Amino acid sequence: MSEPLQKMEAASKLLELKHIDLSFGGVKAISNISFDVLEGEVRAIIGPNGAGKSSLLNVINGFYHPQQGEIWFDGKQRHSMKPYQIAYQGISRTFQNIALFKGMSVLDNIMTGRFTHMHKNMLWQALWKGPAEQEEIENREFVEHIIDFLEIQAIRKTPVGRLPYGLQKRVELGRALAAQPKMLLLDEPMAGMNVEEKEDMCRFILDVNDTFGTTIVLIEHDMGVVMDIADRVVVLDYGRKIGDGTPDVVRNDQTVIDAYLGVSH
Amino acid sequence: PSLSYRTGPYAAGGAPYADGYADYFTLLNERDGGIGGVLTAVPECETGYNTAKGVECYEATKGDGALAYQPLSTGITYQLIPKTMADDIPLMTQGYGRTSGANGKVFSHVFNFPANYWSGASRIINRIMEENGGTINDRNIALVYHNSGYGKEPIPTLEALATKHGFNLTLIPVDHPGQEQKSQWLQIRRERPDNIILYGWGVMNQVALKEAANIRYPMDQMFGIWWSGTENDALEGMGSHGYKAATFHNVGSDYPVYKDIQKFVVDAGLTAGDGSNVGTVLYNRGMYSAMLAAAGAANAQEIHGVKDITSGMMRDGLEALNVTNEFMAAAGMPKFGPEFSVSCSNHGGPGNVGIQQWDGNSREWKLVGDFEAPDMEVISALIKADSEAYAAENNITPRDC
Amino acid sequence: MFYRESGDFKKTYQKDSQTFPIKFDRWRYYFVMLIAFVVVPMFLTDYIANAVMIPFLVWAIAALGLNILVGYTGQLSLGTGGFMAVGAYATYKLMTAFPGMDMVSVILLSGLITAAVGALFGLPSLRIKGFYLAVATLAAQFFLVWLLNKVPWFYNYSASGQISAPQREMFGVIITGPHATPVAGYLFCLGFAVGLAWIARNLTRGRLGRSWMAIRDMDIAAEIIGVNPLTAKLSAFAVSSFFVGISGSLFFSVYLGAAEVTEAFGISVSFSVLFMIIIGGLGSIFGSFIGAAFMVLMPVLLKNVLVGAMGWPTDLAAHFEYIIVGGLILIFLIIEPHGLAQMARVLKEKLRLWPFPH
Amino acid sequence: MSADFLYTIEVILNGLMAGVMYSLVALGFVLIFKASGIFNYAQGVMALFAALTLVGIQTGQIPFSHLINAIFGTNIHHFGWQVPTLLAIALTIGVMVVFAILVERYILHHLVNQEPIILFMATIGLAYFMEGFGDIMWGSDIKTLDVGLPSGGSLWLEEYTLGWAAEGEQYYGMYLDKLDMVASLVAIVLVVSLTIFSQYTTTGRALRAVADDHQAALSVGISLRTIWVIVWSIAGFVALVAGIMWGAKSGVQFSLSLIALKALPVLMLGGFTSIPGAIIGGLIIGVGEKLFEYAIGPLIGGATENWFAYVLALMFLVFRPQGLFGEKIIERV
Amino acid sequence: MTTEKAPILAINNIEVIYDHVILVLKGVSLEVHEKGIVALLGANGAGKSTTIKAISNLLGSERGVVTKGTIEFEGKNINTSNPAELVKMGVVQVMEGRHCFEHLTIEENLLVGAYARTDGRRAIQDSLEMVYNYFPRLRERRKSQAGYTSGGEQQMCAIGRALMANPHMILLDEPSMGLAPQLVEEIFEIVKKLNEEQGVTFLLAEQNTAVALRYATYGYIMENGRVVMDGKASDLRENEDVKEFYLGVSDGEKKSFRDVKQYRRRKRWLA
Ligand SMILES: Nc1ncnc2c1ncn2[C@@H]1O[C@H](COP(=O)(O)OP(=O)(O)OP(=O)(O)O)[C@@H](O)[C@H]1O
Ligand SMILES: Nc1ncnc2c1ncn2[C@@H]1O[C@H](COP(=O)(O)OP(=O)(O)OP(=O)(O)O)[C@@H](O)[C@H]1O
Ligand SMILES: [Mg+2]
Ligand SMILES: [Mg+2]
Repeated sequence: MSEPLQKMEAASKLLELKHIDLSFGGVKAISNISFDVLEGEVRAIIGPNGAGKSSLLNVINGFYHPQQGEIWFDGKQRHSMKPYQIAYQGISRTFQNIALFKGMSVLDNIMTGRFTHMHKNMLWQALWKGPAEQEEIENREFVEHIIDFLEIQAIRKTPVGRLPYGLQKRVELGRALAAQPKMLLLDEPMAGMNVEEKEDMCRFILDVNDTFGTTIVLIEHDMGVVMDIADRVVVLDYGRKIGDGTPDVVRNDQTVIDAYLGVSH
Repeated sequence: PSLSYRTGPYAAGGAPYADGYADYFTLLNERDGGIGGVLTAVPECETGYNTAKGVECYEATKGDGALAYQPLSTGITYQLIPKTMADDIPLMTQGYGRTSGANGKVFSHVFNFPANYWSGASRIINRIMEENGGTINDRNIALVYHNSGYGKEPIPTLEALATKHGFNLTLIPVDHPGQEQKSQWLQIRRERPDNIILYGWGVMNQVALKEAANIRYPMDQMFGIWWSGTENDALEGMGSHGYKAATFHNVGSDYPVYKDIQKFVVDAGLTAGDGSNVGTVLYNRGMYSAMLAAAGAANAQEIHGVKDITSGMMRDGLEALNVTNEFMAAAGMPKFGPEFSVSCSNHGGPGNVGIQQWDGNSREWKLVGDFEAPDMEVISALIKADSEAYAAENNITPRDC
Repeated sequence: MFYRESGDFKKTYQKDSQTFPIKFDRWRYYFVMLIAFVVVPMFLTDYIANAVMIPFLVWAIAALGLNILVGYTGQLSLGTGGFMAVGAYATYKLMTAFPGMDMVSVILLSGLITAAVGALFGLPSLRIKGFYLAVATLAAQFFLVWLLNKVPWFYNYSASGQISAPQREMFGVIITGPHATPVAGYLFCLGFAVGLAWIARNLTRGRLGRSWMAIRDMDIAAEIIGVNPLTAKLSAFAVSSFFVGISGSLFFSVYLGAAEVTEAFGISVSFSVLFMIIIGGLGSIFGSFIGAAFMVLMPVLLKNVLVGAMGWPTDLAAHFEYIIVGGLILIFLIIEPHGLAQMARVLKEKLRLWPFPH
Repeated sequence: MSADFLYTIEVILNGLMAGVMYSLVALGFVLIFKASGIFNYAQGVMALFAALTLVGIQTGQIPFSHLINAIFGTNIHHFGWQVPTLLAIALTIGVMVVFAILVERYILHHLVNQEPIILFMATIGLAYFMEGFGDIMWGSDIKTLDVGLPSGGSLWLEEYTLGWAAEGEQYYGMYLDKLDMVASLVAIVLVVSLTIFSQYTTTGRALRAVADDHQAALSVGISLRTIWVIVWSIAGFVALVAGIMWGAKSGVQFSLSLIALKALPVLMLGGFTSIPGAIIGGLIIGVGEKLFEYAIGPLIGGATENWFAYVLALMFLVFRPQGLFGEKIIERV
Repeated sequence: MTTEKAPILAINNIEVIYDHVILVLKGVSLEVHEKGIVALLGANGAGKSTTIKAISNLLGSERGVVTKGTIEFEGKNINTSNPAELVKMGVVQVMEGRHCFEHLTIEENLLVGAYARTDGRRAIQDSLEMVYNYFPRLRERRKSQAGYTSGGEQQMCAIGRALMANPHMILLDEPSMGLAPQLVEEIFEIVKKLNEEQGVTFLLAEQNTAVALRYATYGYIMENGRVVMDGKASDLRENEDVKEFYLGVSDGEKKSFRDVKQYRRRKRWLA
């Protein structure tokens, strides 16, 4: 038995979607999709353009509300919640079209990721000296670890708008990591990167997964990456699920090959 | 100094007034070599009708030995009242400003003679009474007013008068700037008040008169305060024919002083503006105010026996001012305004107000009612109450006099 | 070469997050403070105080407040005039109702009252964005002015609705009213301006400030990260209004001494404060100050040059003032759309590279 | 019919007409917003400037006479001729086109791809500039504008409706202002033609593209320069129309520029990007504020129109944050 | 490629500065010959997009300027030509990061692409049909507002929009970004087809080096604002360094992404 499968058996379900339906006006983005994510695994979502992958992530972190279906997270069923409440439950993500805060420096962007871990109220903050500063410094230390980890020390104080695309993606990952999430959703984190940079990103993702046990849900079009690092892969096409299983299973599934892969990878 | 406004939404009204004010002093300097041999300087400072700029102007000019201020804005007047009091500089507000400033005991440095918003209102009511055989019981009178401090001034007076004479008062506010008054005039059309009193300024006046003409309101039943009684306001010509307005100075340019102005100022190319305003109502008003200020200064020179007076002396001069017909005639402006005198306790004079009427044919204003006293009984009480409230709020002990 | 940051290493995060991390900047800051608190009062005349310094400080506070809302939180607001009016009228009511209350409390309380009003009018921002919100805040502007003009209780039933600030003193020094010395008024305002700037700086560099900026830059992403848009936006409205309220309060009590709501707090006030922050630089505390300085000083300067020195007729000068101020705004925007503060930053960077061009 | 009912009708009709007058101003805003995402604060001043220019040309005023007099000590103000109305209007349109070209060349051209608030700010700067410039060019006194538009209530309508009220009630017939009726006609023509222009022509589509993304528009070969000159010229023309209508009502003077404030709630209610929205928003605001002033105003002291228009628009916005007909604000990640 | 023929596009030693102070391109020269497909490769931030924007003159709108060097198209200096003129000359750019007109529908987006064309409605209709045939997904979504379509759909829309201009030369900035693998192949097939059948010249910045080098005729590799290597695509493909750093192949075999934890590639040359 391969290593991923062992992991699967031991783990419990962190997230479970049951019969999710989502449509916009006439467009059915997701129809009747069920799948689960186990604690500590790397779960990939693949599928052709417009299949509904991003929409699915949006459902998971509460930005879209499915018309139908149940969502179970961490053993509890979720009833309509605001995205920020879901963030407090330990889900964080990156975006397909980079959604960094353009006017802030790299450091501030990542510090914003710590938002859910900071609690001092406005009055303390207005005074700064004392508790607020203390809290700030504690979190700053944590953020510096992330910055070291992602190897972006040199651009710490650069406004993110000036960074090249690839680095922005990396900063966005940093911001998501800063929240110390239970589950990390990554929407095409490696688009627009060359092999070397993709390797870096893979390294970060796998490290996070290993060291902190963070569960990862990943959308990616580079089959090389997906097949190499995912424990299990789910395949969507036109809002439907057409395949689910380990990379090996998916890779050889004829429907998947027809709909998406084209040739066997 | 004269704080003027030749820009902003009320520029069209501010410019001729400032011209008149400046031109008169130019005349004195050119013709008489100043007042009592001392050349006058009237620095002008642009406020744009903006209170904050008014303060800037005040501070900018007060250091240069300013004798009196002509702020030309009710808002700025309020601002300057405490400041001038502290700096011992008289504040001259002819026909505007704080009405209760007439109480010289409290407002030692405010001079709002010869007439104020309240005497204007009262005079208009009196006129309406005259025209209706002395009784206006149950008459419906509407006040259309600029919804600001200025426009609200006459309300207490009119309310007091309404109780006294038994007429019904309807209040119809119009918000700045007042380009759109459909609602107000539809309401008037519905309710058909017997008389309308207009306290407007700027574009509001033009629109009000136009709308009144549009609904064919009988113009001779409509009365404006002097700030609503200028050539600008009756622009429509025939549309406003018959419209009346209160005034505290005469109209037209048929006075000796105009010959001098033509000769010494206009022909010499020394006019403040482009000279096109000479003889208009607002120009006359500016000139008249200037004349009163000059009279005050001359008085001060006389009282204190010095030529170079200070602002404190100027105040004394104003407080002893006695404007008679002879005096006005000597100044080349016979019967230009009401006769009045100022005292320590009364800075407003008796508040005599005349009535002028717009003649659409000749496109000019004509005086149709003499300078007559308003209902001082009502007004005095109001002045007393308002000024005492101010004194209490600001810890001022009224002077004895 | 003059402007160095190398060799200036930070060993603690505390040091690294200080306001002026570079030594040269820090000294310059102390120097400015010294001038503001010690040197300026020595040379203060009535004119400089009342026409330049006090309005500058008062407007700077308003600009700081608006900058928190517009520059840091991205919520365009044109209700500043209305909120300043609330501050001013609150001060008037407090001063007349409790003659014994000291001025600092009066002003802080006025600020708090304005903050509450501001938060209330901030509610629509949860649904409405961008220019739509800007126009919606005009509803606040017009409504507040109407209300304060209409209800006589607010101006103690005086005939014209004017309010005047009675005389008050602190530690035996007269601060408001006509007998206040320019130095007293100036130092009083300066104290508030410095204190509030310090608070603004603290708030914007911490958690709350970051949540504001996140909302500004991308509200959806911010919400997904965990920022509650409701608290972020309303807190911005409240803090901003607090500042603006204090500014209105000082505007009325120390600067003008009397005010009437339709004249002093009209829509043009809202616009000019917006000017200040855009010219100074959105999202910059320093920018709020230079923006205010620009908008206060420019007309005074122009006036003094055109009328005073060149002897132009006042109306021509005033019209040219419009043209020049308008033209300068355009020129600044074209040269540096992100305001004078950004211009200073670029200059700094150039200085750092000097004498090499890049 | 009871007189009360008739009065209500009258208020509603007059509200509609007033709304049309607001729409005339709002249209100019919409055009520019649609074509560049710029919220053009200067629209009101443009109306003033256009009206001033029209009057100036018509009455043969010498531009900058005040300035010239001040510098050279001369005393000139008029050429002494009168220009026929139509010719004067044509010349004014020409001036507005030149104005559009200058604005593009010296301002917008340098601000491509900037954030909306910066562009907004630039238009404020422009407004300041033009305020001073217009006054220096034509003087700040009040001018009457006479292009032969009718004014006053329609007598025919008044007489026709006089008998409608129930017996014994006071009723004076329905009142409608002829100027307003003309304005309505003009507005209808404008709205229809502008809608056709923006909806069904290639240029119209390009306008919307520019508003969405300056850079991308450039990359497909849309010349921002041409587009902006066209749009600002049209907006200048709309401003002239608004200036004529409002100027006929209140004289041409500085306050004319303040009508922009009456157009804002209209804009926000109808949606910044919709030409029909401008007119429908105008109608709703017009009727709403007049009815409120009629029914509630007297109870709370009147002069409610200024703020009520905004509050009304606000209430609509809470339900449709992009205004009634505005383009939906796209929120996606 | 014969060197005698003058290149259709020649960039000569250009320098680009953003915001007055940020020097990004430090003397870049490159040539594109008529009917060539030239690939511009390099790491993030190397300056590929900047180079492309310098050509299409979109830099101005980002406060960037070309301070040195010349850019020539068909022998004419185009340093100061505005983008609209360039499109008229036949140079169209597909911008990085999609840049669709959000509020316009997909079809309107495509039609706007044909804005500068003057050859009539029919021809435009034909092009539209062609684009729809290339991207059937777009046909399905033609009535949706572009802002609401998925990332890949927007990318297709942006490419399709450029094709609508019927250009001579297309500057493609990362065309494959966010597209499903089989679509990436398709896009390059389209590139090839247009190049062969209609003689369209391409300059493309691309991260997917493997595919890019497969289709390109010539390649430039940029690092840190400079061109560090150039050559025929076939030569580059065989170059050991390129293989290792850009194709992810070392010692003749592909590494698994799972192994990167133990192994890191490091560039051997200094930029
Ligand atoms: N808010 C929305 N309104 C309307 N349609 C939407 C919305 N969000 C997504 N869609 C549609 O739903 C479908 C799925 O979109 P989604 O973004 O999930 O695709 P995807 O799988 O992420 O594709 P890609 O790989 O191209 O990013 C698309 O056709 C898109 O147009
Ligand atoms: N508007 C800008 N202002 C300042 N710096 C910028 C700007 N745009 C790009 N840069 C800088 O220019 C450099 C080159 O950027 P460019 O976008 O050209 O890189 P690229 O090679 O296209 O990278 P990627 O593969 O990530 O797209 C980067 O270091 C970036 O930080
Ligand atoms: Mg997607
Ligand atoms: Mg790039």
